[in-house]
Amino acid sequence: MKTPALASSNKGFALNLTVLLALLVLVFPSSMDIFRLNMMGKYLSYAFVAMGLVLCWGYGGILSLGQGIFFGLGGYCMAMFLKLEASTPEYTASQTTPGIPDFMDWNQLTELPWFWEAFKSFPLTLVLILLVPTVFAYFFGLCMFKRRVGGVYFSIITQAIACIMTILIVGQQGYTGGINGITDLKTCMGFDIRTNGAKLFLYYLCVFLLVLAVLLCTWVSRSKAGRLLVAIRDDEQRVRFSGYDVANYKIFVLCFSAFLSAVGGAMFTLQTGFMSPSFVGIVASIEMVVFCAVGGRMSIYGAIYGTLIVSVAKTAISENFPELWSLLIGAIFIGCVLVFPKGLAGLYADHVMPFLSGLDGRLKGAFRGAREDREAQIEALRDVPADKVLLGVPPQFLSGDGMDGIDDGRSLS
Amino acid sequence: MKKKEFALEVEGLTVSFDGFKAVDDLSFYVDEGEIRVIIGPNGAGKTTVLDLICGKTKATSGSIRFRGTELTKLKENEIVDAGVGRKFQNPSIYENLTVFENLELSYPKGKKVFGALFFRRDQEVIDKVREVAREIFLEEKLSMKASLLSHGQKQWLEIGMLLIQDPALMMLDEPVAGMSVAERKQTAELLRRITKGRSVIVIEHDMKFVEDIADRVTVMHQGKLLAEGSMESIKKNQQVIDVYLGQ
Amino acid sequence: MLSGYTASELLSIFAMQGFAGLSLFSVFLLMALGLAVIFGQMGVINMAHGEFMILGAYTTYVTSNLFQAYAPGLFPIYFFVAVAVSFIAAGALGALVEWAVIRHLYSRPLDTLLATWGLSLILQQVYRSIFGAKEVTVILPDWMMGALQVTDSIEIPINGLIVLVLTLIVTVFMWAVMFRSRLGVQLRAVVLNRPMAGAVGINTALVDRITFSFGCGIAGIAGCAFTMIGSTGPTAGQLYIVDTFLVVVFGGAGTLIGTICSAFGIAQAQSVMEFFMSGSMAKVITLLIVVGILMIRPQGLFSVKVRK
Amino acid sequence: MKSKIAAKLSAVLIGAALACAAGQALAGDNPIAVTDKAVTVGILHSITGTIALSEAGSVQGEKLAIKEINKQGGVLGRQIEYVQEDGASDWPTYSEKAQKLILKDHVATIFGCWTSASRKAVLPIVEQHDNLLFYPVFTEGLESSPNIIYLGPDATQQIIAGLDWVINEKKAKTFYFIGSDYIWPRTSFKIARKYIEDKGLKVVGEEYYPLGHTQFNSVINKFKLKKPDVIFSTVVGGSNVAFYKQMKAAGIDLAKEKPLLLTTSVTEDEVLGIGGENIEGGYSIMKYFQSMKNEENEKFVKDFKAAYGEKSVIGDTTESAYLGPWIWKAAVEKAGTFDIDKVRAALPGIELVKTPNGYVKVHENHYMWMKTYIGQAQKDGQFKIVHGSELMEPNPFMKGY
Repeated sequence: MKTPALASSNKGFALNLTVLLALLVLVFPSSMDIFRLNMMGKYLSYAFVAMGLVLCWGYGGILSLGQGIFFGLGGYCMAMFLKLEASTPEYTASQTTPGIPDFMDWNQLTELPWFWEAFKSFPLTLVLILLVPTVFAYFFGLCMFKRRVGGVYFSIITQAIACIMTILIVGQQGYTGGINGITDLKTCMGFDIRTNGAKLFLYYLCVFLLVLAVLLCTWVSRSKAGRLLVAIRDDEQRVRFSGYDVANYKIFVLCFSAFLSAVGGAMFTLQTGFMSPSFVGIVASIEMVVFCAVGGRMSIYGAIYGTLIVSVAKTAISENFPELWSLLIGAIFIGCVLVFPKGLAGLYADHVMPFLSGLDGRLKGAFRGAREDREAQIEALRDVPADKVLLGVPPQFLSGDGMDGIDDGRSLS
Repeated sequence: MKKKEFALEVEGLTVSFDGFKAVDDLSFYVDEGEIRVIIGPNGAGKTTVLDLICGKTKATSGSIRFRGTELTKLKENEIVDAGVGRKFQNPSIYENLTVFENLELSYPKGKKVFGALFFRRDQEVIDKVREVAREIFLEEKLSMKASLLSHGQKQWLEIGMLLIQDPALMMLDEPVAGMSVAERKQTAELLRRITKGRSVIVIEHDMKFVEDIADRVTVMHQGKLLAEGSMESIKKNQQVIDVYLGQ
Repeated sequence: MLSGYTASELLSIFAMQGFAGLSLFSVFLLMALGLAVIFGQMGVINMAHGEFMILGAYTTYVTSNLFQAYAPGLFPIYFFVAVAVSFIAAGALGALVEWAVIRHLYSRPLDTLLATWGLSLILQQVYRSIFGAKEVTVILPDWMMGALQVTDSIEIPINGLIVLVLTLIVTVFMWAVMFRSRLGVQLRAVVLNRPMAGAVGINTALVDRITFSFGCGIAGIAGCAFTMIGSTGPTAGQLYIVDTFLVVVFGGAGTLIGTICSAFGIAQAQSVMEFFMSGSMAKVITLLIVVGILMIRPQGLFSVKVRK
Repeated sequence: MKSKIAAKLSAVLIGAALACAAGQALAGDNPIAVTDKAVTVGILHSITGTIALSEAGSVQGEKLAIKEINKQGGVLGRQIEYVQEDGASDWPTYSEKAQKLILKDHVATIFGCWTSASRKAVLPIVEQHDNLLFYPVFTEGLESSPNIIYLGPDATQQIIAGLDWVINEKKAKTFYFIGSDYIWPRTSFKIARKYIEDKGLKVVGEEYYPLGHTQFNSVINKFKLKKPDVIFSTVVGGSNVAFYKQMKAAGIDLAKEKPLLLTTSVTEDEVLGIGGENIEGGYSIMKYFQSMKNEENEKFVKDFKAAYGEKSVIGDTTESAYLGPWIWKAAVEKAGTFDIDKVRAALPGIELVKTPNGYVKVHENHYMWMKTYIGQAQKDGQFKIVHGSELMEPNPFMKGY
């Protein structure tokens, strides 16, 4: 039997998804020209990373400052395929060795390196886009979490790895395109990705994949594994003594976030027509954490809105006050951490939701019981020390957030 | 002569922290079905012994065998799988989850990552959780957040989380500390019920409580074994009186 | 690559290379000392550490200009004044930042990372607005430039020596403050048990502020020293941040001796490898070794096994 | 039940989306913003981030030229208005901002970019939308886009002039290469090595350090070990400062020319950061130095200082950037229209007889015919010109290398 709580959580889920879809599918395309829409699509590809971070950091407590690595690997895999397609012997006829990407020719390579061969095939490329970052995350996670490297240490090591990757990509320019990245991508399977029609298609493809990712994240976050991640974040040792191999869960969530990031990276490459090592670096990786923090680190939808809002703000400010944007963005970060530690999702849950449910409650009395229950819990929480509330999962913050299962859901009546 | 089969064999166990030996060449044996109480003054190394058995701390030397399995080489969760469960001194529960979820997480099913992803809350799980909750007097509180429980209730919840794992060796670190008199009584009853059919190690300071439940008592002092035997014999042991009981 | 040289030539190269490693060591250590306090002791992930260093560098720049304009006679010794002024300037900014931002975040270490990242963006822009986007040159008195001729073929850079000596002084100073002063005892008490420290009458808020500002002040000194060997520009601080964190983490957060040893190890490894392979690869391999060792010893080189 | 509603809703949404899509796809055709009174151009450089310090001068040069052109009555009777965007030292941002300038501001041309990477990011954009980019920096070549004008010297123009001079005048026999690790230094050294080895001389070392690297003691020790006649540096950005300061500190006095330092990456702008006393005596190869003695340059320096302060300096790239608007103006006037296709067709062969660096002419391949000069760094941050080449043809694809 469905309990009122469960029904309302599903209702919240449907509402959230509908609002998101309406925004992405209706509002944006009808109010923007193709250039702005393409930019939105680009930002949405960052949202994949932010969503991965919600699970990895918000739920699992693992703050990776190297998500750009996975984004970049996914993007590079896509870019390698597109670059090979763009490097036809006819188009590269003026090179010493026609038929290989231009930057290889500049670096005196005379044949395609072996690891590029796989990217001649589109199906294989798709597999590699998903596989390479995930497998990398798996081995990295294996090394780190089995050895119980955690917390701040993990964050700093991920930075070092991002640093290593950047130096390698920049240094091995004959194989990777170096600091320029892989540029001048033209077609994908014969379709010109630079036309307006293609950009529109890619935007919708991105939205479609994003919705799939939302569903996947919601499923993971509502599963027992999602609850375990929160438990691991709060008290890792305790979970071990409940008989769980904590490292495996951490590896899983890192791989999962890497997987999502890779999809984002590939979509980025398709929509912008190039990939650059600057995404693998530390700055990009931290920016993605900021997206997630602004949106609310426990909220899947928050991550998407956070990404869009910060990116749009950054673009708008830099277009209008090019000399001031870093001041304002910096102030937004600090303000966000100090004043809205729960991000947009927290703001919504604290101020908008109570208002809405007040309205709702007056209209229909049916769910009143459940709501009072929840408010009682909120009241009770007020007595808990502030840091507990911040670190923990206050119930009001969870509602309508796709993770109700953790705390108010499924009571047994 | 055939060596007697013990449930738990601790032999030559030593751990040193930066030169300080918290547990020093300790050996003791626990029978199947026995309730063993460890007593001793503060800093005697009692909690450290439990830490060593359940894998929280790694031994410097010595061995811990449980039903023939060497525990010192295993990870915490493997020790749990081997049938050793532990309740900590300070209630250690998932504060952000409900009582139901606390028990559910401890239920030994869906422990692997993919098991947990596809874990379904079926009737069997619900029944088992309810059964345990009834046992630990928390049936009414199933949907309450664990952080809102009283201190004593948290202790019970943790015992429940242990119980639902159905361990063959149960280790309880001061299970009645911080409880009211009424709660102590309830807890003693609870322990008597649930310790049936398993080996139990309890750390406790409440001598009345110890006398109530102990089969045998081990006294530790400065990381070493001071005395071992029935409560009666321990009470008469002059050394024990000097360092601990006589205060 | 070493064939075709005489033994004495090789000897002097090794001597100079040894000194190169030593001077890299002092650079790393100087960078890391401030962070060892802020991150190692207080647990604040200060991503703006590099910007505090650059504040020290800009302070030195301003000081040198002032001396040139108003007291050219004292110019040869302005550097000592600059060290003190840098310490004070960075420390003052540190105190301000602690008051405005950090003190609200002690219970949320990972959030300090985000807030200080924002701070670093702001500081960079402020530097850019005040000093311009271009790098500035800090003019050094003549006696600080050039090399010391030890033998015919061995030359030791003077500024390297100065950085080394400065590092030693700062290290000893810090050791004294942390382990021999009342502030140090109070700080360690606050770190170990904040409520208890408060209960026994330690003004924890004040201790926090002084400590944070002390760490920032040391970063300022580092920045001052770096004007001798590196560039002074709005974004120069970012170059150092990963290295600095790695040194502190590698040594084991919270131990001074660990920080020293890790700075020494990383510097020597990098310096030796740079001699035998390309700079890029040397950097990659050094980082990989550090990550590898951290995997084996997650708590860093020098961490104490404690009874929890 | 709820999910059915959601499904229906999404079906409606998708339908509506497709309708919007159809409308979107038909949009196209991008006019340029020219009125009777004004024409809009774009300026696209980093004013924030790590490259901002290098690009600051280019922005100044471009703005000064635009101001002067406007004062003279503009182009085809229109005043030039500019929209400035920040590339933020991030290549993807350059790409985005270039699109914005073209599609939103409908600029008639873009002056901008600095690093090769930023140019590579913008190249597909200007090609796709058929706009123009005037690029003010010396370059590795290896590229010749119909939509980009390369205002700075290409690698051959810089290197061959420089090498000829050290080999002939200074009798250099051995060379040590040190550069930042990216395409321009590597390409430069590829050319240089071929040229040197063809003459039977020797390259004794070649090293690359990551961008932003600040520790050069090890490589300085290698200089001491190998004792090359010439150290050839293409170190860029902040690394430059560390490199020269540490050389000086290690007792290598560049003024003694033992070894002699040759560089293609240091202009007056860089010396500002390095400090004149640290690079005093080193030789830089450029098409322009602030100290050039000619009427045009004296006026240019005077105007520049009047606009940006007495202390400001002008490097090669700043001057290239200053040339950009002038060359564009000449091309527009030759074409008689702002129409980009026609301007582009008019560009090859455009010559400016009197510029601060003398005669320049746009080549068919969109690079510039120019003379290259060798200047010796002085303590005051200026260069003393010691040698000037003949007019050199640009050779971006390095035929023969």
